[in-house]
Amino acid sequence: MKRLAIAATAALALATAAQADTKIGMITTLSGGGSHLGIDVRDGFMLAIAQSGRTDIEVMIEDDARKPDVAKTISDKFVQRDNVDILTGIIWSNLAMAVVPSVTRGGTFYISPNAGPSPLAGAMCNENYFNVAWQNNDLHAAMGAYMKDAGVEKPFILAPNYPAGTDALTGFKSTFGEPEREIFTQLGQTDYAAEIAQIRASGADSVFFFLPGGMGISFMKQYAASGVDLPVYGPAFSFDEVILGAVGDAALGVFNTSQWAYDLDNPTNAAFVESFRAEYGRTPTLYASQGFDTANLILSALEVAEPSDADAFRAALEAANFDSVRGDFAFNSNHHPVQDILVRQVVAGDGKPTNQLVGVAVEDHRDAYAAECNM
Amino acid sequence: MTEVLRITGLAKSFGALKATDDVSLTLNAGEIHALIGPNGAGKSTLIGQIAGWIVPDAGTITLEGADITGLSVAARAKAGLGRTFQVSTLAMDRTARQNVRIAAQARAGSSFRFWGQVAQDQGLRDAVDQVLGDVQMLDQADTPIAELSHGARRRVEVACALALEPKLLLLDEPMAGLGQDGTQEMTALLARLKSRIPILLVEHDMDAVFALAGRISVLVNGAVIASGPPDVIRTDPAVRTAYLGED
Amino acid sequence: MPLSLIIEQALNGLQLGVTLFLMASGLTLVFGVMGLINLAHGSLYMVGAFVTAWVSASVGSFWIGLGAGIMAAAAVGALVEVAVIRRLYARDHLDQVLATFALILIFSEGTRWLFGSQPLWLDVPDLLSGAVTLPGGSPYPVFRLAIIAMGALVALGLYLMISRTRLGMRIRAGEADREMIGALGVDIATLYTLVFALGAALAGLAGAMVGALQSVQVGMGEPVLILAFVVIVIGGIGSVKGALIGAILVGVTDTMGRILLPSAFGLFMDASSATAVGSALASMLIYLLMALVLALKPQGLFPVHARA
Amino acid sequence: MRGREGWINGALAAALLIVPLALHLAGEVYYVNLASRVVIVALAAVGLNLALGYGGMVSFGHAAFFGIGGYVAGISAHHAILGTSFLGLSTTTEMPLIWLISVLLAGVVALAIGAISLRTKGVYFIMITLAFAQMLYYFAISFPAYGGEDGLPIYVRNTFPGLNTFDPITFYGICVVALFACLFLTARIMGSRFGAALDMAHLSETRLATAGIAPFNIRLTAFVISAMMTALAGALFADLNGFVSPSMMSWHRSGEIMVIVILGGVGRLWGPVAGAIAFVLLETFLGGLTERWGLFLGLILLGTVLFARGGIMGLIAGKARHD
Repeated sequence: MKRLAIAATAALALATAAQADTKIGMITTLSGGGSHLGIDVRDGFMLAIAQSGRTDIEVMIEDDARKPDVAKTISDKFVQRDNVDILTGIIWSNLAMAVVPSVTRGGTFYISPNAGPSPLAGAMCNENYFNVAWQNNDLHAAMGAYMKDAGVEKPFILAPNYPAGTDALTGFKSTFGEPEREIFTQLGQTDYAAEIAQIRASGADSVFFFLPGGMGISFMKQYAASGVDLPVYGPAFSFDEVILGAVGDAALGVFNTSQWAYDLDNPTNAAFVESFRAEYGRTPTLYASQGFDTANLILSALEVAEPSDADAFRAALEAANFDSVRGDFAFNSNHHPVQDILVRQVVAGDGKPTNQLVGVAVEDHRDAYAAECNM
Repeated sequence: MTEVLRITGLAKSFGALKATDDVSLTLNAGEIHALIGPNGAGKSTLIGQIAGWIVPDAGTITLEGADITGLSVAARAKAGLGRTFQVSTLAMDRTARQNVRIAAQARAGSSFRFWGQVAQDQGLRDAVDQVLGDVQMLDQADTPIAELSHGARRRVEVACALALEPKLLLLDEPMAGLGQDGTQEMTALLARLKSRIPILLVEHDMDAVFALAGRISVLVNGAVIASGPPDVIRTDPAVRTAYLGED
Repeated sequence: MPLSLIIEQALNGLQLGVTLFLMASGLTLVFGVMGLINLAHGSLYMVGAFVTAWVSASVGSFWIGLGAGIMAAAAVGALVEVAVIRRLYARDHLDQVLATFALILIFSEGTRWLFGSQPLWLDVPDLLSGAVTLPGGSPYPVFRLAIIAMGALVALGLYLMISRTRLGMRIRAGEADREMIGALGVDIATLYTLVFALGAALAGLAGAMVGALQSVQVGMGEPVLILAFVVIVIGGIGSVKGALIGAILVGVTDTMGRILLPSAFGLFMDASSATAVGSALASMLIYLLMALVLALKPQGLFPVHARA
Repeated sequence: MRGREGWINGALAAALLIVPLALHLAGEVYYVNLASRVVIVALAAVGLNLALGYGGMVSFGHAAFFGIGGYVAGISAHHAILGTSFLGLSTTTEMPLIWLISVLLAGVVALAIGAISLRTKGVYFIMITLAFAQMLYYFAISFPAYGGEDGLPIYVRNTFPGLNTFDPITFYGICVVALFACLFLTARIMGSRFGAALDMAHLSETRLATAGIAPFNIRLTAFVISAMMTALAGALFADLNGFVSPSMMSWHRSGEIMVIVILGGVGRLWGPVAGAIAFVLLETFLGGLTERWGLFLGLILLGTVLFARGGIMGLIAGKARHD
């Protein structure tokens, strides 16, 4: 029996090499700062591909080391040498901006599992570009709406001084209105004592921050130790399961917005979380869920059309006829998601804190840039 | 007699130490003026000030009547001050010709020329050959300095100074470390040169000093305690006490 | 701005400065004694933080973790010195920069291999958690005060060691003349390994302390390394006193710039662009400070004899 | 240029001319572009080599000039495509003009940076050049008008009169001509009076000053020329990639350019070319083989510094000759 299985696998492998009618290139961040995002996207994506049982799909994965020019080189290699049909995988907006415009104009499909910079949703949108995750402003805008509904009056808001940071604060203000105070920190800053002192002195009634990766870890730890006890709100990026492990109890009680939660109650999600834990021995993050959805979107379109028939394949992607781990999922006119944005709270978990779904911030959220997009 | 170099009231202190104490000197055309003194007398500090490495606290230095006290090292060299060093400053990986050529090209105009190739510049080549001939180094012109003998390096240093076509030479212990033959060769070389270019000579080798110098100044504790022709200095009681250690 | 806030921010600046001093003192010591420029110093900081986090999590005690982190950094430092650094003393700065740049790549990837790519958890020990009330009424985290105290202790310890002990005498002799201590019969190779390990231990200490406040992740040493270089260049490379004063200068300038510049621009701009422009300028401020110091004093504030 | 090094240089030049052409004929667009990348990176390193290799100025901030060139190309294209103007000036998409502006702007910036930095020596110089580059880097990240950290895409590659720059092999041709021109210029400069003075400024500053040539002015001039060449590379790099971003100015980039110079052989005319070929191929193929490529790259670099001091050229062509 076992021998038979091995023989079958070998046959499949041979068949894969021979057939591989669909080539997917994944450019993602597997080394350097923030590589856990790329690893989760990859693992979620590959889990879906494996579960599909399809052997005619070849996924090529390369590490961009979070450098725009490396990402650009890899995309050239995938497109010009390997003739991939679909590209995906990029985590960071600045890398997406380096790669996506030229790729999609050249006729290759790009399905974004994470980054959603505003130009790609608006003026620079392209018929071959799809974003399965969110537009960069989405989670911030949703949090602004949620905080307004929750009766917060004077939030202190902060973000790093770079495009995604200014987008975050713009997104927040688009729904909340004017905050008590807003400040920009430096990108990569590690010490927030000065900012925390300003928060204390400001007379604000709450804090909203967008500080991705290590910056958020540093901020939360220092905030918790500072004795300031204003409630904290933020997007999910600073509260994924990996980061919560590094922040520890300092994050307890924080509210964060996400388009997905691992305890979201739908059968697709339950199956995903269970199989991800079984395969990789950890709880998936939102990035893993995005990778998983991205792969399933592609698989659903491949059921209907070949990427070589670009119009048919595009139509199949637009239909988004797949079971998303988020439940309802549809594309807006600019190929960005129309989806519910959820609110989670960090609670004590088994050994380390974890997220608990507490409600919906905005239903059927659409990003603000669709009107600028002429496809 | 034309005066080439005049130093007036030069002074330099390092903290409480008066390294140069109101020194005045002159150097005339056609002569060798030797500067002697025990170790620590302030010869190096004085030379440093003349060449421009050290800024004096007071005093002036004039070259052919022009005040050069405020000029940089390079500007003084351009003004006509050629010098050698106690410790060789030649580029060891380069040939004698390449080392001398730098001085020759500085003499021949601006170094901010980016196109013409020095190796094909016949004018420069002639100038370099000329001074290498003067110091009898033509046969080793294309040998890297690192492969030359100590004496040969000293002569290349002199050639570098000569290539500037200087108005005077400032030689800092040119005999140091040379054997007897080397010292004789160097002495002969300086004797040939002095009619062309006056020399301010700092030297420990008394035989050479008394053989070459027209005037000798004795520096002790930063101050000139005696100055005059060799015969006078030889018999000066103050010099004998302070310097030659006799009483 | 109320006085209490100014006191608090001054303390923050001091604390940042002290952290930088822990890094910079090791760098400057290694440069002063061995004439070596070590870009991989930030990697030793990372080693200290990772081992502290890992051991703390395993045995459940920050203090055991801290001890382990410092010792691991010192041990890794000694190992690297013997295997690689030793061959670089006689080389020019260019080779040193390149070889230690290569070490950064090796350390970063090696650490990721060992510990994985997710940040590790490390928290302030119970003993030092919580806050005290400053004069003026605002609370201030005990742990930050502890870092300041630790920095003061290290500064004092280094001062005593360099001025009072045999090792210090040898270090001073090494600064004065490397050949001389060889002639004195001091085992120069061992001395160098010791000094390098000491610098590594200080970096490890800094990494462990800061790791409790920040994110313990691969690459955490790089931003602080560049700041530490700014510090020692401002202070005068090789001077421990210069490192202390340079560190505090940089810490205070950076902290105050971050707070004051956006407000200052707010006086004549609308709030949003004032914060943007102000913080852009704030991020350049310490480099401007460094350029200014070097333009006026090319050897830094406390020049050590011409070695550089 | 005699002996074995001459043969190797000739072989490198021939390879740069023939290999991409063969790849082009074989239809391997990706590899033609990779060759352009090699050539551009080599050009940046040729620039640094003038300061670092020949002049002994260990600049750890040359990425700043690389970035300046890139941003000139990017900003020009940005305004041209939007039909807007830069401070009231209309911008161009003509490469020759972009290059001219890049080179002049980098020259002015290098003049300012050099005038301060060259007052210092040794480690201080290394660190102050790094600090200036970091300053520009942070400025580029936080200055929002040109994309900040996201950078600036160049949708349509800038143009060259009479040539189709979109064609990969044509663009490669432009790059390789620029590289050869700068190599020729470097050779010419190093053989000139200025080169002799720069060489002496490196080997014996005292000797140069004593000859009546102020070392500071020589160094500063060389630093400026060096920055200009690296800026030209930056402008080409932006057009190759179709975007510019602050990562062009990061200290890692400065380190990489330095690594290329040293890997190839410091102060050897064709050293940067050999170094760039080795570095880009290593980066590309190690990156394709393993996520841990940083580890192997580090080990290779360390091995080069410790055991192959003359770099690639030193290894295969022996000790440098200076006649």
